Amino acid sequence: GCSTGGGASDSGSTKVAAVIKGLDNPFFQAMEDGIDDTAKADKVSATVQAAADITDTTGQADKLTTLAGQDFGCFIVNPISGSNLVQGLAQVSAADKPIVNIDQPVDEKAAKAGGVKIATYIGTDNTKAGGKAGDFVASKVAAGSKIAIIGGISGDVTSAARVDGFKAAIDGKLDVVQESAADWNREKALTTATDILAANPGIAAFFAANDDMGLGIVKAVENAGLTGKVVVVSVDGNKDALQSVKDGGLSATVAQYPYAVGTLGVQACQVAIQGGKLPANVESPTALVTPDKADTALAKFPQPFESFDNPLEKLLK
Amino acid sequence: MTTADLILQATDIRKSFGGVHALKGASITMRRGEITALIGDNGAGKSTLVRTISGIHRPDSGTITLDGEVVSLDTPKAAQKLGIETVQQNLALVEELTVWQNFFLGREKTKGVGPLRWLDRAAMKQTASTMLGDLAVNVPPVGSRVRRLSGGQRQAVAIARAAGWGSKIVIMDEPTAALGVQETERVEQIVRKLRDQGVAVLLISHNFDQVMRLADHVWVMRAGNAVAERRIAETSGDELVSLITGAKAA
Amino acid sequence: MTTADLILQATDIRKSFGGVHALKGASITMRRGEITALIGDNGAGKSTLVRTISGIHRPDSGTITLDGEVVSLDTPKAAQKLGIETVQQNLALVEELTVWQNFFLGREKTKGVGPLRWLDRAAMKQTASTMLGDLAVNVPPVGSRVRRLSGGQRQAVAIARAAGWGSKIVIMDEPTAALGVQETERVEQIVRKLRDQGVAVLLISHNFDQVMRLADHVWVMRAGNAVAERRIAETSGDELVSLITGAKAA
Amino acid sequence: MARPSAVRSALGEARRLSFWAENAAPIGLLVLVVVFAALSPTFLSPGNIKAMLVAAAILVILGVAQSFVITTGGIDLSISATMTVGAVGFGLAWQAGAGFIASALLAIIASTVIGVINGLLIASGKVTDFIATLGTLSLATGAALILSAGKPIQVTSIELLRITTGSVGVFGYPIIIAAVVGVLGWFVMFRTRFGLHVQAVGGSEESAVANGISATRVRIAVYVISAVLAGLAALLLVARVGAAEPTINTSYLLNSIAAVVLGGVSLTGGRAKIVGPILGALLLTALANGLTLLGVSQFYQPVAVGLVVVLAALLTRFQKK
Amino acid sequence: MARPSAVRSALGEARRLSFWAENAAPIGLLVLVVVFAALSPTFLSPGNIKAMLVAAAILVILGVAQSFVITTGGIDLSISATMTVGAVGFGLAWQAGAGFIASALLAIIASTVIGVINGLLIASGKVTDFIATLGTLSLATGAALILSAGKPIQVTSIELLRITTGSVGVFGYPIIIAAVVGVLGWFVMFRTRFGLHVQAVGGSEESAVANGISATRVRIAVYVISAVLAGLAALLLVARVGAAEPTINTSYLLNSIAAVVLGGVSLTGGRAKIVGPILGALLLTALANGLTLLGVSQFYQPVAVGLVVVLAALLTRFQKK
Ligand SMILES: Nc1ncnc2c1ncn2[C@@H]1O[C@H](COP(=O)(O)OP(=O)(O)OP(=O)(O)O)[C@@H](O)[C@H]1O
Ligand SMILES: Nc1ncnc2c1ncn2[C@@H]1O[C@H](COP(=O)(O)OP(=O)(O)OP(=O)(O)O)[C@@H](O)[C@H]1O
Ligand SMILES: [Mg+2]
Ligand SMILES: [Mg+2]
Repeated sequence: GCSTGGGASDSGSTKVAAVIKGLDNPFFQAMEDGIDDTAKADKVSATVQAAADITDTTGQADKLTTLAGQDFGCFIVNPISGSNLVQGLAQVSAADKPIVNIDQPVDEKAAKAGGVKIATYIGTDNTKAGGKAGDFVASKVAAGSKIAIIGGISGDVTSAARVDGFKAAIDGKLDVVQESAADWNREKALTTATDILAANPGIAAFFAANDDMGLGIVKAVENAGLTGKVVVVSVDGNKDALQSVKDGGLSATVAQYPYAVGTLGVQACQVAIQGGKLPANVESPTALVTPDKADTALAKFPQPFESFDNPLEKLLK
Repeated sequence: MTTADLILQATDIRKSFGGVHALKGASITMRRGEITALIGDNGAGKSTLVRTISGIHRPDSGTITLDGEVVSLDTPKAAQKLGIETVQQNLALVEELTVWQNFFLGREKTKGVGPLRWLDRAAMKQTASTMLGDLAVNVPPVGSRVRRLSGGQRQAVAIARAAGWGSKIVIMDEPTAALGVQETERVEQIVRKLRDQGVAVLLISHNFDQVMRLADHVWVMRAGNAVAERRIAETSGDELVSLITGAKAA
Repeated sequence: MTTADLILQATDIRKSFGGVHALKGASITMRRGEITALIGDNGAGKSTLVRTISGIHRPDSGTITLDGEVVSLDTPKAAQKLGIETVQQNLALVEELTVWQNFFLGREKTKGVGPLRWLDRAAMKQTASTMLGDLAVNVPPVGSRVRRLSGGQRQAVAIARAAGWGSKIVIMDEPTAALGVQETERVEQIVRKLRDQGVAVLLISHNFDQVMRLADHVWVMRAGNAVAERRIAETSGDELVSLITGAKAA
Repeated sequence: MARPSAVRSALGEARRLSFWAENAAPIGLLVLVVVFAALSPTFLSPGNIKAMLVAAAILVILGVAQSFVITTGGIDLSISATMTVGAVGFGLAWQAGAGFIASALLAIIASTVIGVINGLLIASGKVTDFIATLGTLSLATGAALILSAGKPIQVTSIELLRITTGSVGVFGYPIIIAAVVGVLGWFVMFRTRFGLHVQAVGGSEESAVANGISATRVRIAVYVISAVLAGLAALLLVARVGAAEPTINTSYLLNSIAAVVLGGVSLTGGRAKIVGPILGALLLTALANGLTLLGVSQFYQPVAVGLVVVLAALLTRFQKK
Repeated sequence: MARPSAVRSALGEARRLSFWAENAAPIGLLVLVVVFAALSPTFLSPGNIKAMLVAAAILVILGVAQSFVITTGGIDLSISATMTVGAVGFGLAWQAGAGFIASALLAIIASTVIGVINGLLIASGKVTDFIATLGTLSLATGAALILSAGKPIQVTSIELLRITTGSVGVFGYPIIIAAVVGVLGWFVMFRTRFGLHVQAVGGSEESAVANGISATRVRIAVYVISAVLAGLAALLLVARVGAAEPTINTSYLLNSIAAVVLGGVSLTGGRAKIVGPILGALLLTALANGLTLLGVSQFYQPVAVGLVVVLAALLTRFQKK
């Protein structure tokens, strides 16, 4: 559906463009759903484009520059890295269109250098999310226990932030015996976790940088007959992960509500288009989903299961 | 002579490769139990003509008649089934395979029941070894890879293969070009033996002595056409040369 | 005859490929302004010997003396620099390149200044066209790709290339094996012309008539050794055959 | 007198080098096992051996598949995407309520479709193997995403669970399945007409055709074989992770090629090996396992894999021709 | 009388088919442009053209690099990993306070090291191109991670900013740099001895060597050229993303090969093209751009790329030999 109804002039367009990370991951699909559903509900036209995969920095930049030349009233961006979209965003800012930055923050220095003005940043701090997972693990296992960490693709920013947050939270309390990378992939995480379990029989907990890898680890733990004896925590809050928490597989997942992030992004764009003033930061909810909360979380999925304070609703006319 | 004597008639064969007209309506005949030679300058179209008869090239137009019936030689397999065996100018050996594997390539012996069949390796090695022993001077072991054979040894393998299948027609494209004296002598013996067994042999050769020595009949090609035919008994090397060059009209 | 007459002496050359002893201490000599023939059965080691002289194979042991000086022929380039040109049995043409590009391969003419040099295409096409015209019957256009040439045309290109560089020694490995009458005649003319210009020619051939017709001197190889040499004037085809087969001792 | 002995020792050296080259995969595997066993006590524990073998199963099957293709001088770059399509096919059928057998059949059919496309493009369309499978790699990637709407499909089948958990001694069912594939692959390659024709087409297509072999059929067949085996591997993959995921695991592609190369097969085609690639797959798995056991930083793991591949390739050079 | 005209028309057809095949890249590009221009008014706007050209610059440079390698019958699978090493080299030098020129030099030197390794492995070590560069792909991946400790290095250099933003008309500086690379590449390939030797080695190494060409040197040289150009592309990459990132952007590898193939170059080597691969790179970029403009779902984009590659390859079949 390509309605050109309202957009006669640049400034008058109410269409929203969104450029997010790879759609081959349920996390970003939920984000897209959030954008699409909210746009539909609020009768805003929204175009979503995604990078080919999590390493496609320039492809994502190309997609943004392609959209930047078009008749959109507001841009929602979830950059793969801190600066890969700056060039396209500079173009957007030059045309004086609002930019809503979600999930992954645009690097401040780079933004300044490129003359990029970010209207608002909506997202969960990945470091904090990792921290929540860390606190949970620390509360679950005896101090000084041996634990392992499985990250995403080596060198990935989001993975690094989550892992760093996790490590900071358990620093001095637990002993990280191994840190590996499993490329965000369930099967690789399964293989790696199997190996780690073999090498360190006494391991008490695993932290995975996303749910998919977390589910792989759960399977490895299960294969080793250690279900219930090894704590497995991951980040994202995908549906499969919530189910696994409920079924006693994953011990917990830190839900980041990508759907809510998408919703907030569209709402922020609406506010901006209407000329409203946006707060510099909107903290989207995150929540630790433990087995006792899993049912509620599943029932409400993809919406947040705990109510949170949405500053944007008040601003929407 | 009647047409009943003719085992093979290729009529008005045309074949182009992109813009190159390799055959411009060439017609030749071969007779039962005779050695027919095909001579002509480089690029005259000899190999191309022979390749249409052995099923490798499909002619653009023209017909091929075998034993009086028009046949369709679309694939090498079809030609083999009709009893036409060829020693290609490039020998058509697979270097990475062993001698016996090359020998039986495309018509392997198998054993087993129903659809579950496997190679009868022992039998094939045995047969290949025997058939090769009849021909070559330094017989390579049948288990060695063709890659390791000398040019002459390869030629021997290719000829022994073509001669070994009890066929009606054996085509040889310059079979002795790379051979030494002794090997050449053996090949000529085989060619004669094939004729004596009633096989029609088509021999491409640049060696006039050989043609005069072996052939019964000769066709001369020039620039994509078969321009003349002669009984060997009624011609001379000099005449053939002038036919090839066009100094003498057909 | 003194050793001063000898332009090339290859002494006690050995060369093995894995377990195959292709040369077992072969020695040959070539004289200034003569055509030296090298004959022998398939696999006797002729091509291998020639390839050590043209710098393609490095011998395992043995020395090569050129004009009385021991030389090291490690690369084809080195051999060319010393004035040794070769027509390989496989012709050494690059099919995807044009005739003129093949002609000048490895010694292209360039123009330009200092390190900024580019190909002098016009000059090379011109030269190649002229040199080829001297030799071939159906001269292919120098701009056409070698892929499109017939076997004979390719041979003509390769021979014209080797003959064209004013060298001391030209080696030809079965240069007329794939050629027609007219082309063979032309090649033999060229070989004679080269000799008359004082070039020493080394000719490998399985064709005794050709050897008797062209050569001044002949070396016979058998199983990796040079077993005999003869002045052509003092031998006969029959003697050569018996030397090759080993029926007659050297 | 000095000569012959020098010559003989030089020959011995050559013989020894070519010996190493011919056996790069088993020797490499042995060296790895000895080194890792010395460094980590767990490496040779039955539990770890079992885990390694199970982890190797998919790669073994893909290695055999790739070996058939590479023997014809081709390459199947779409192999891991084909596996993904198979997995998604299984997941969709399972989700739609089909039973295990029906879903498994659908998985293999879905993969086979890609194989047939490859085969037709390469054999009938005369497209280079590399390009055709590069194209189908893209196509299959898109197809898997579209079919699954980009979402993993959770699969909890008792049959798959049995495959994952069952074992005979240290040999889990997956590696037993892979072993059966290996034995069958060896038999087909070296003891049947078809296998000989695969080698002939790889060695010289022109000569094979001149001898009445249909190179077209042989080529189509190897890509179909590759795809069917990828479909079988997809079942093991779904069983292993308990879900059908639409993402492409590129490392399976690269590792399947690396396994074949470690196994001493030349990419130019014509010379077949089956045992070599299987050992190559085991070697790669053991390498990853050992490095993880030793806690080597993730950053160094690609370096180790790269070194092993390069060293093996350098050794292959000394193989007898 | 009917014959000749039928023959003539058949010939005309063939001539036409081979015409399409020879010009697959320009024709494909034209078709894409017409289709997208019809469907989206923005497609041919100066802004979008400029954006497309800038986006194409890196791929054009990598396409030229890959074309040199493929002409020798090789392939450089490490090309995007080499680019990443270059980027990391730049980032580290910049971080350490080196100026732009020094950092740029270091980037190119870092890339060149990978190229030299490739060249030595392939030319001196006689390792197959595919395997050697598969190995260095792993090695370079690891090296980039180790050097950068796995973290992206933010780079805000005025020079790089100028490269990103500067333009002459619709031609941004990156595409101008790429065009210069293209012209130089064409000249070197078709007007110098070296270029002729590259084609000769690709056509027949044995014949080239017999004519005194050092195939070893030529092979080393093309891999070094490929790596140097990858280093140059790394500068554009760092300029574009504003950071030196240690992750490998695999799509550049596949797209650089696809561009060369779309450009009508055969992977068997021996026949060189430079303009074709450049047009191929533009085509791939225009395709991604157009699909984005039309709002086609991400899932369908690999399918579109796959189809284009396969169609182009099918057409190439009708090229004149
Ligand atoms: N596959 C092909 N593609 C293009 N042209 C070809 C092909 N095969 C043969 N030709 C051309 O057809 C013509 C006839 O070639 P052919 O090989 O039949 O000659 P020939 O008589 O066998 O010559 P020779 O004695 O040199 O072997 C030549 O001009 C050759 O270049
Ligand atoms: N590159 C090689 N690798 C292995 N063996 C080789 C190689 N080149 C030659 N040989 C072997 O060396 C021996 C001599 O071969 P060579 O080609 O020199 O013989 P020739 O006298 O030229 O024979 P022909 O008359 O058939 O051309 C043969 O047994 C051959 O198989
Ligand atoms: Mg011929
Ligand atoms: Mg020879």
